[in-house]
Amino acid sequence: MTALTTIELVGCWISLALTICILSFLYEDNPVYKLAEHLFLGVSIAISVVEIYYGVMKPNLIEPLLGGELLSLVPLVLVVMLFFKLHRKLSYLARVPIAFIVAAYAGVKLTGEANANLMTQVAQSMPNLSQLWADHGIWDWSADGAGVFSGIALVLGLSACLLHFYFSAPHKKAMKYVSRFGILTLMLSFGASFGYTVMGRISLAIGRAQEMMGLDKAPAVAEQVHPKTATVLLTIAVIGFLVVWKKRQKTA
Amino acid sequence: MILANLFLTAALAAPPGDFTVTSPPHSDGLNLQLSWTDPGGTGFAVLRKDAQGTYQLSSILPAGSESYNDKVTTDPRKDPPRESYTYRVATLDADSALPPLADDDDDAAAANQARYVAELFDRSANLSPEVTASPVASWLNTSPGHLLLLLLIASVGGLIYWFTDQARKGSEIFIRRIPGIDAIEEGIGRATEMGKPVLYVPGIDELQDIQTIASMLILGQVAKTVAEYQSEIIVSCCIPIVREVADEVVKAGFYQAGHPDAYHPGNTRFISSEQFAFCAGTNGIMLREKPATNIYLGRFFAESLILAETGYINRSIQIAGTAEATQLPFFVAACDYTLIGEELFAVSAYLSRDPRLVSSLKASDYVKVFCVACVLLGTALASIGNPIMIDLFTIGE
Amino acid sequence: MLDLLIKFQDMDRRWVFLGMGFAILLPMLANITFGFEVDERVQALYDEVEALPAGSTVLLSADFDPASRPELDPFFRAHLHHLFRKDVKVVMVTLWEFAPPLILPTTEEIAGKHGKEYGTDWAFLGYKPGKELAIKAIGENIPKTFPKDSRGNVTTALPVMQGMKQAKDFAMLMSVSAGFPGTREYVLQIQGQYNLKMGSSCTAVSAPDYIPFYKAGQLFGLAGGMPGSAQYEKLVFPDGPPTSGPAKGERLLATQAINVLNLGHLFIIALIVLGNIAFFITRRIEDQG
Amino acid sequence: MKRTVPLVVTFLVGMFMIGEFFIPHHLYRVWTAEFLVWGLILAAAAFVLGLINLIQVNLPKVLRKEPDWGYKLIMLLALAGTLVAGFAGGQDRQTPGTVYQWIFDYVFVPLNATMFALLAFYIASAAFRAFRARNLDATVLLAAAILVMLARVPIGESLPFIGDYLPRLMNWIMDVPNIAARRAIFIGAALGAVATGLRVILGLERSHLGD
Repeated sequence: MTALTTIELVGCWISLALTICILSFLYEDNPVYKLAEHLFLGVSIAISVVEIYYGVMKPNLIEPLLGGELLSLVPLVLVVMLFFKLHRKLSYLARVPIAFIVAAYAGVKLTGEANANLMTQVAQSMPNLSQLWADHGIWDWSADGAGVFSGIALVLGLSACLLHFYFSAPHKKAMKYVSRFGILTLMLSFGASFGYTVMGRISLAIGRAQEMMGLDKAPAVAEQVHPKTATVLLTIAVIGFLVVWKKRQKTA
Repeated sequence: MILANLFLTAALAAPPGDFTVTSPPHSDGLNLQLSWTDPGGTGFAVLRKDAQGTYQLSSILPAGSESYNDKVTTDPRKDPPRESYTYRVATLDADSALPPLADDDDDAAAANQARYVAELFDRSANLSPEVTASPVASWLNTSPGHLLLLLLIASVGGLIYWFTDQARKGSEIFIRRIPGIDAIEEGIGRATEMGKPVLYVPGIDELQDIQTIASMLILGQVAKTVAEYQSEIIVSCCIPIVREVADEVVKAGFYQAGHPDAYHPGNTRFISSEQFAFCAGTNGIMLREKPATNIYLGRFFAESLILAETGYINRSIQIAGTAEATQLPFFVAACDYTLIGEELFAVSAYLSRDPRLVSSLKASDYVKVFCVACVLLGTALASIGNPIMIDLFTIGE
Repeated sequence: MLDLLIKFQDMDRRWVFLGMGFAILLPMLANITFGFEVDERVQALYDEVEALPAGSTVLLSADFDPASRPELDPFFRAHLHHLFRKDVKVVMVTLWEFAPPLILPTTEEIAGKHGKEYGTDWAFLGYKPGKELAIKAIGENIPKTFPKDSRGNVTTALPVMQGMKQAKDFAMLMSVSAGFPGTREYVLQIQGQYNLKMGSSCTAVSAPDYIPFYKAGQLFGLAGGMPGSAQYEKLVFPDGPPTSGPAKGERLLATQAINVLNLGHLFIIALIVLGNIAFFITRRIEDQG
Repeated sequence: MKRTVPLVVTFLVGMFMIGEFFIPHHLYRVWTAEFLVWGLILAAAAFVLGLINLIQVNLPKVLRKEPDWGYKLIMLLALAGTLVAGFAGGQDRQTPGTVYQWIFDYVFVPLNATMFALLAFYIASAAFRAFRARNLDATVLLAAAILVMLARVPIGESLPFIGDYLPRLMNWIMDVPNIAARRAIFIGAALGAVATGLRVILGLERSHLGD
């Protein structure tokens, strides 16, 4: 097993310290959290700028321009116009690139959304009930409740939810009941997805806890880092700091 | 020599049968459709050449394949499609050469490929005959699904004009109350009374997303109202281009309300384009500048709950709206009002009360009823074994 | 009483956080265990490995990265213990670029504990780019695909590779898979073609996609996500964390994580239920008063 | 001019992009693809404006030593330092051992992961507060949540009588009512997207054009 360099060792400890700083936010907003937050902001912005430069600007604008591709002058002009936003008098020039980008995406997404989320979803929502009857009957426990009942429930639930979004009529009479049924279907769905997500969220915390205890590293590496000691010491340091800070706040 | 003998004894060479190449319907002119019958190989290698060139490996397919859609060029601007292409398909079996592995070095990869093609030609008994075909490009996709979608979009557009015209002639368009949207104005009023700012978060997605565009349009109305109340608005943006658009929108809102001087560009902020860094920074705004009302409209992901829970500690009024189904449960649980899916897209029209915009709500209502009718009819037809409606709504490539 | 109930309903959320923190930490620090049952798919997987005769050789494709490590590493460890305990030889490959630094130290450690020699009892042939093409090549000719192993030895010269030319020469193929390329590609590219005996451990996200392969008999067993790994740990170490023998010190992280998940879920459910009881009682008292 | 040009650009570009879906010809799609790349370039160039905005907001606070100025300074220093490390590293910035990669591994990754992990705590507090059976809607919401939570963990399956049925019931809820609601949200949102897109392209909505 190769030994860790000092830099890597320091990195492991810093990483633990930052983890604890962020967790201290659960208590309340405090100086150590603020420190971690601002560090996070600075680093993350810089990383996106660097990656955007190498991922988009360089291959799509700078290299074609240097390669003498004349077509790339058009986006260059658009970019320059956008930068006129900073000019007090000529800032209206920036409206052209903004109009361009909004219209381009609105146009392409209009058909994209209509295809993926309207046509496809409608096409998938027409179950063959006689087939369901032949395969599963009314309700089949062994196939998670598949059957005619579920087929009808899907179609009616979908229709009711959709009609709940009907804006240009008051929800009265029959509409009232349809809309109620739609809302209940929505609530059932929201409750279920909430419950379904809990496991994933707790797993995230397990991952952090494992790092703090060094369980994520090979034992040979963990021995060099002493993660448990580090975690305990750093936690004590943060809590100690918070106590002092609270006291000072009270006296101030 | 021994190897060659092995080949002769073990290989049961059989070329793919009935090999055809055609230009697919509604094509962009860059694809050709290959089909053949499987003689029982362990896989297939597709070889292509143009009129001048030599055979190149196009793809290796798993056992059982009987068709393949071949893209003849990936960059039609620099490498335009040729008039015609010639294909052969080789049946692979236990004795075929190993597929060429990728290599970081382009020349080495090309050499690997060339060697592989040569090895395939060494065993010509496995090769299909040559077939030549020309890709044909189409100027309009006339498949039923595409035409239906075109019709739907055109009818939304047409209905908008029709209802607008009706409204001009004096017939009023009824729109039911949407409490979540009414709450936006109340929230702004509350912020004004308390002398605290309104926080507006337009989601974390790029401007590419139509929810972000919708959010920008709503921001225009919200900024105008804020300016009329002579209150303050902070916009917290995750994407720089969204900030630039938001800046333009808020400025216009203040201008329209007659208070252009009250606009502070420093209040429309770029926080960070990294999801959770943005979330940390926006939390910071909530805790330190204490907005009285938080409005989250746009596309949100996992940060939705962190934002909404932080806003809750602050006792801010929180109004959220998104069409991102996975995040709606968290907004419903943690916010005072939640706009679900389509309601998000209705906000700007609802707030503006401009008949031209409001008529678009009525137009999409009509299409909605049409969709429900199609689902019900389609289910009935599918149940008696007629999938015509399913086919109509299925859009192939 | 009423005051207390109202206070409970509006309690500072930091108490909730503290409770959640305990629910996460407690099973990791103390020995809190909930029983859980073993799924038929994991049992089948275990039985098949258990039935391997000593001296046979398996091909293990470990295709995961740091992000999927919490879910799959516990299975990987338990599986290695299981194989080495039965004196089965292991030939390991990976199709994931970032896998070698995760899997190699683990395998060296566990093989060392069982006194297994590199080259005769196990070998790691390394990372191969090429995705499906690499899988196809593994199916056809392994020495040609991996001319040298990860230590630079000629593959055909390794004792463990004697008689092992193609994937079908191995007693079984185990795919520890976090996504693409992984179990699905192995099944589609070479499992059917050579009728390989193949098992899989996968993430919770991809488990529903692979269950049809199990039902169709293409996979003899499947361990999905954290629960799958925990169940396999339970089968390999039925008495809990081993305190003696070569596996001494094994922490059974998936079992631990399952306890965290159980306790975390129970904690949230208990909060909701208690909150509602308090809510109903206060409402009734208020209605009466 | 100031008003008309952006409106004309909007209409022409928008209509052209709608055509992308219906006109498969590669001579047409070459241009729609090109337009989208220009959009990407614009979005990328806006990062420069974003940086300027960031400095405009924060630098004066540091110079005037307003509250929290120290943190803002740390942010600006972290920003500058990482930028230098990234651009100095160039194309090889992501190889192990570089400063940029060190910052990524030991600063960015733990901060990001921990911020994400806060959700484990927030999901508990949100559930506790929001899931009260105040009315029928809220009761359905909380019943579905509890049922699915129980069914997701092994302990639910080992419950007497209902244990066998819990996972199946969960799958049914996820596959039937959940899918019905989601599809309705998708379809409704798609309709909203069509209406919104048309309003923008037809120039009915123009608040983003400073109008």
